[in-house]
Amino acid sequence: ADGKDDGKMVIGAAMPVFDDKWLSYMYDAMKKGAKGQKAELKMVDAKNDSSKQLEQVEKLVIQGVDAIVICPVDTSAVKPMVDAAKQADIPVVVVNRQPSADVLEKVDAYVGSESIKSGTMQMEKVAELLDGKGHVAIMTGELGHEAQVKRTKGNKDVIKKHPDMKVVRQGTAEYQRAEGIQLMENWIQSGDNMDAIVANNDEMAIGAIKALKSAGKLDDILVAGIDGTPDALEYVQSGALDVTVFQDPVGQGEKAIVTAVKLAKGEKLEDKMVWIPYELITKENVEKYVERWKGYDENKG
Amino acid sequence: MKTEYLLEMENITKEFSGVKALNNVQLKVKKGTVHALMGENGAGKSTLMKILFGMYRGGGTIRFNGEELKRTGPKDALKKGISMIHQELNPVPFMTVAENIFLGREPSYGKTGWVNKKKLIEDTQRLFEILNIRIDPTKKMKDLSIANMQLVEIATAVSHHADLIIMDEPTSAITEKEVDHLFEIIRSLKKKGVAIIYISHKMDEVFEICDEITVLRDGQYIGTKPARELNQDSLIQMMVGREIKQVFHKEKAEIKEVVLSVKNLSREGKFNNVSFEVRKGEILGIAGLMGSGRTELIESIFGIDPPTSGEMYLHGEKIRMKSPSDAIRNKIGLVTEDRKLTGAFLPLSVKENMIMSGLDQFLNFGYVNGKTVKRKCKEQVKKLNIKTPNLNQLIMNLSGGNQQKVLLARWLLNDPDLLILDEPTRGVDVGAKAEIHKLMSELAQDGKAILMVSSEMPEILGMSDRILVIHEGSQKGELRREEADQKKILEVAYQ
Amino acid sequence: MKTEETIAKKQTISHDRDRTGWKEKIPELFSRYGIFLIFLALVALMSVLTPHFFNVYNLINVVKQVSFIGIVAMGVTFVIITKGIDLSSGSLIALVSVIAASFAHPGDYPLFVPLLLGVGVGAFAGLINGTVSAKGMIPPFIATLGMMTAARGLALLYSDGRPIGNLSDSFLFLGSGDLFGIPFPIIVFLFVGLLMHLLLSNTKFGKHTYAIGGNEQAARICGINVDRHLILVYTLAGFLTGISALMLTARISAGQPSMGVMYELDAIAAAVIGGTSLTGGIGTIPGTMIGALIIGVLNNGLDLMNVSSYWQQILKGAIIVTAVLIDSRKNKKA
Amino acid sequence: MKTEETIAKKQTISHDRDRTGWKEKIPELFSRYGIFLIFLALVALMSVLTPHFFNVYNLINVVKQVSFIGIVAMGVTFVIITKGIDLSSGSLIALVSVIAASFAHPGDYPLFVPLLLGVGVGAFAGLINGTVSAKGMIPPFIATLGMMTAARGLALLYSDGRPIGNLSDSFLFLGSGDLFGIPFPIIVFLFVGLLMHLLLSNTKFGKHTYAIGGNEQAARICGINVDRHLILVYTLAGFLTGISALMLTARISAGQPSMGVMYELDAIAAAVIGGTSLTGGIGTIPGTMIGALIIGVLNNGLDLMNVSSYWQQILKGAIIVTAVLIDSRKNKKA
Ligand SMILES: Nc1ncnc2c1ncn2[C@@H]1O[C@H](COP(=O)(O)OP(=O)(O)OP(=O)(O)O)[C@@H](O)[C@H]1O
Ligand SMILES: Nc1ncnc2c1ncn2[C@@H]1O[C@H](COP(=O)(O)OP(=O)(O)OP(=O)(O)O)[C@@H](O)[C@H]1O
Ligand SMILES: [Mg+2]
Ligand SMILES: [Mg+2]
Repeated sequence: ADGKDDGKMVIGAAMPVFDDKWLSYMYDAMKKGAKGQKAELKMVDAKNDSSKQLEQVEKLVIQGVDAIVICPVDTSAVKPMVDAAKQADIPVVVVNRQPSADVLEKVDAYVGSESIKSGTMQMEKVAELLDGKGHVAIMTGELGHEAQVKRTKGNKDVIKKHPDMKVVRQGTAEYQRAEGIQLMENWIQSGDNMDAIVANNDEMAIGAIKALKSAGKLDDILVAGIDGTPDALEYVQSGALDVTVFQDPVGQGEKAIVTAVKLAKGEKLEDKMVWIPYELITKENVEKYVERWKGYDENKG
Repeated sequence: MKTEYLLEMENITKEFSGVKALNNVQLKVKKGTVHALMGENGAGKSTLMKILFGMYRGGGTIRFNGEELKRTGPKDALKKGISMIHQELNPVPFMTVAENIFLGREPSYGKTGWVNKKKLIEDTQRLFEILNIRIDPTKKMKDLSIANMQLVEIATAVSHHADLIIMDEPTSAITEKEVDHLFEIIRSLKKKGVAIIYISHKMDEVFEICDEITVLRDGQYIGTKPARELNQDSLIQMMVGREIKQVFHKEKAEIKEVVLSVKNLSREGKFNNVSFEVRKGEILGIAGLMGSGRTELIESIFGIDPPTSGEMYLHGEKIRMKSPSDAIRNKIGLVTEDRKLTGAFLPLSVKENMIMSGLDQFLNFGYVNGKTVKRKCKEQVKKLNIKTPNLNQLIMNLSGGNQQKVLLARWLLNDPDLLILDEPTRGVDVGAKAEIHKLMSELAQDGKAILMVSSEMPEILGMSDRILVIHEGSQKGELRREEADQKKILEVAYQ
Repeated sequence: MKTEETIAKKQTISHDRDRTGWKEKIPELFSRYGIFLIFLALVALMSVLTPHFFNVYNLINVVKQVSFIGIVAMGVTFVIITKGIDLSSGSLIALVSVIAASFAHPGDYPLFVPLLLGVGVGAFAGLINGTVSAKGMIPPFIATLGMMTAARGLALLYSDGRPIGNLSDSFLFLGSGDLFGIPFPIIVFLFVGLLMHLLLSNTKFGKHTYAIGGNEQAARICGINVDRHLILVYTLAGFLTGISALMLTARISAGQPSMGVMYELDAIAAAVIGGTSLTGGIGTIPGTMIGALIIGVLNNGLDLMNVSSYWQQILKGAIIVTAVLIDSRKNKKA
Repeated sequence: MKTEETIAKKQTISHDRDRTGWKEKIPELFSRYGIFLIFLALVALMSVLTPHFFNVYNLINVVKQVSFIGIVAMGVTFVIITKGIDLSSGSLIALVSVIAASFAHPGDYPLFVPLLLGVGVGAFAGLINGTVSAKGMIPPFIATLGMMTAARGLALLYSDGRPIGNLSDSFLFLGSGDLFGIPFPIIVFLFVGLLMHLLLSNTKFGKHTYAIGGNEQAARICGINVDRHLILVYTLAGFLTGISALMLTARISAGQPSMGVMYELDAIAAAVIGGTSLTGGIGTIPGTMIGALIIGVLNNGLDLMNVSSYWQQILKGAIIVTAVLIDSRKNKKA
């Protein structure tokens, strides 16, 4: 690779989609991390398409990068990517979304947490707030996408443990705020009794909040999201959003790069699994996260 | 059951959503004869033929070659030995001539579906040889002139080796020379025992080639007679149910100052050095064979495709037409030769078709004033005797002649000083034709200048005050009304 | 491909309005207002199937939800009548959204700045669509497909992929305010609908739009400046998309580069369901509004009935096809 | 919209081909192979701009990546030549993918079961597309839009929204195996391309496809069973989409209900860039293959140059429009 000529490491980063606020912080952290490590970063956008991501990994392999960081569009499709890299003896770091055990065996490191945990943490907190009983409506992301599947499953796993809780409604708002508003409006019209809206991400949760607010029902209904985006934190502060789950994009991004550079240099890792756990955000601890984002944003500048 | 008739259609009925297009019509055609089917625009001729060819369903019985025709579609008709030249040209533009001719029955290697391209071309060449047609079979259909497209359609119909060939206005787009050629083909087919149903609005053709004539009027069967028992006047009488003169004789109009004068107008490869002038009250006819560049010439005058050199003067002032809107602003109107391609807005109503080139006169604070539109359009409908149930009728529902009148009305609404008419009566029936001619004459009397391109000799001779003869893009000469006849025009063209 | 036939079939209907009796008028009525009747049938069906559907709040709700796509679909109707297509609406919404939002922070600029910028950006993108397809002689499908890709990219670039929040209250009013209890988007929807209906059916501009779709060559000969008109039509479509984008941005109170994905298809579907013909020359604004409402009623009704998301998609696909099918069948018979 | 004019212009030009000399033949050559030349120019440009582009591994890589969309685009080419459109390809890929994957677990069924099921489901969906648009007289845009929505819903329903992994090695070979060092998808791409080219240009089926798109009425008059032919064409498109879906599933080693989003637009773009006209009657398979390659080279080159994703979209949109623009300009002049 041309990176080698000037002694610079080249790290390839195959990212699922650029158009996502949370991920964009992770990307920034990766970029910053790469600068700090004096490595060149080649970051590509798969636009949420597994096969496109595979193409891109193949391209990175052809370019002879020194290590590849993959944030999979879908973990079910990560195996051929890992195979492609391994054939060329390029170390692979998977970040953010945890692949299955057989693939984990082959990768050099995983940085992140267990996807399903965000769903369980979110729902456990909601269950706690509802005293273990009530009607839950789940607003899911774009159907068939990794996070949608895992988070929803996490939610349902928890609900199953509470005999007095049940899912009364489930519908997709495609991760979008506008669709979240629309879906919530329709749900409100249905007159169903709902105690909590549990959304696969914060954007939809904010959409639900907006619809609930205009219907004057916000006070009676719990709303939960995932991601802990700065926008969402404002809603937590104001008490509109009751629960969200924070996943540290900067931590994951930095760690991913550090790990990748280490591997590229041929160094040994202490532990293959680099855990960056989810953190629960409620009104009580929200300020801490607001500060954290502030820090991230300043770093970015 | 033996019968002297090859084809017997009886009690044929067809309704288009409540409107009877055909009512108990009959048609009987003998083997080896040419049978004319006559009637005004909208009489139901094409509809009757489309039923025979399986394109429409309709009530009644059809016996062909003594057996009842099942009428499942064109494929069946072709198989039974009926082929058809359609009134509308039906080219597949991006395919070759040969492919067009053998469409649906391409020679192939056995049942593989693999087209034998060599044989395809050879078969076409052989067909063209027999019919004495000179067109390159490998040319794309779109590159052919309209006349040649028509010839290809004729060849296609003949190539089916059918017992009965329907020819629905086969000569509307070709000149005398090609008509003669077609008649030769028809005569030799006749000798082989092939029967032909011939539809045309040109009387002389009908009397020249046909043995028997069946007349329809407003979807009704009027009668069938041997051609020799009829003459033009009696035939027209049958067709329209009243007496009209077939040829309208132009009234004299006062010819005044020059409206348009054209000097050395040229467009590369199309026409060169054309000079003429038209005056108020005058009808200037432009004669020439198909493809002589007449349409291109008037398109240049109208600003559709500006000339490469030469000058134009309108009322003595030099002008340049960069687009049709320039022409319209200068009070010029153009009725194009191809109604379907460049004239009518098929999905729109009669009213909308009429007002489209002169919308400004109907505007009222930017709004189209419905009342004015209605009033002025009604006037035109009355004046031109347009047969339409109402102004909201879609133009595609009208018969050809009436469509043509609507397009004429479109330009008359603009009250132009100069009206350019390209083949003004193509495909128009006798009655309507006479009406259009009368109208032209009246317009001239009103002081309009008229520039008329026509490939019909009688029309040129009957309507023009002066005749400009153009051949292969060059101006060959000019004849006064008095000195002109058919022979003279051809002489001038070929000199 | 089908049009001539379809037209031929439609034509025979509106025919002889004067002399037809009552018996003939019923199919005619059905044919003229077919899609409206289908819409009513759908409303009736939903009302029966779910008790929550037919009440004034929910109906207002449906109309509000439809407003956004409905306004876009009106512009698309003009475009389709000229025989064109516009695939860029969805991405354009995103682009307008982020640009307008970035100028709509409280206290930054007066309200008219983001508003003008929003519709301006929409109109400008439409202008490019129109120019490329009219002057460039490339099919509008490709021209607007290019815009679809490029505008999304620009939206992402401009916003760095992040939503732009913190919008002023006056701006937010566009999406969530109401006048006399009627949500503002509905008012805009109806107002723009009326305006566009008048424009399309009663002005020179509208007539020329039909003319170009009906027969472009004939339109040229009638002195219509076809290229310029097409450019204007696409610009209008962009402008209306801009309006819709502004209201959507206000509704979600953020400019988002990920907004509007696939909206173009919904807008086109609304127009076509409403009777606009993809082969040009045919279509009306009220038809399109009904088309949008049909989609809205479907979404709403299926949500109310708690149909699973998977089944919603399957049913939505099937019902839209069926509606258009019934509409065209009925024309065939009548 | 432009065609008639273009035809009118072309006719007066190519007219007297007989008497044209060599000088006139050069633009004609350019006009016939225009898009191929544009493709070569793009390859040259990329080779200059990035050193990683022009080497055998990367080129093989590009072709492999293009194979999937390329095969879909071939079916779409047939459809567009008949004046139709197919918006369902992307969703159909997802549907075939999950169904085939669920029968491709190791040791479950012999390999031919998922394969046959895959192409079968594709073909069947195509059959429905064709039947609805041919017999139902509704525009293919709407028929296939309905299928697009419905097939995605079915894919989600079938898989319960989850990816289906754990596929047998023999199945995986389809996507990642190679023969003599050439990746299997490339072989299928070239083979299917050859087959489809022969079918389109040399058989009755192909001729009738052109005829229907060029003049449906003429085709009917000539006794061609237009409805049946259209149904077959859409079925073929579905079948090819099925093949592509199988290979894609194997390539990413999972059946995914979220697969193939927007692929339909890429496939249509490939066909149109390659010279297929949306107004019917014109198009070739080699052209479409080049069109697909152009898109592939663009994606690959921009990635290699490390152009930011946002800029990639903007550039991609602009370049596609430009390519078609140059291609049509040149036709105009030639
Ligand atoms: N598809 C159709 N739908 C409705 N009405 C039709 C249709 N085709 C024909 N008609 C009507 O049926 C009548 C007969 O038309 P037809 O085309 O058979 O007349 P024609 O005798 O061939 O006239 P022309 O000499 O102008 O060709 C006309 O009134 C026409 O308007
Ligand atoms: N619509 C058309 N389709 C095909 N070829 C055309 C068309 N219009 C003109 N041409 C071609 O252009 C050439 C010049 O035709 P033009 O129409 O100017 O001649 P014309 O003397 O008006 O003959 P016509 O009586 O056929 O209109 C002809 O050779 C013809 O082949
Ligand atoms: Mg007729
Ligand atoms: Mg002419």
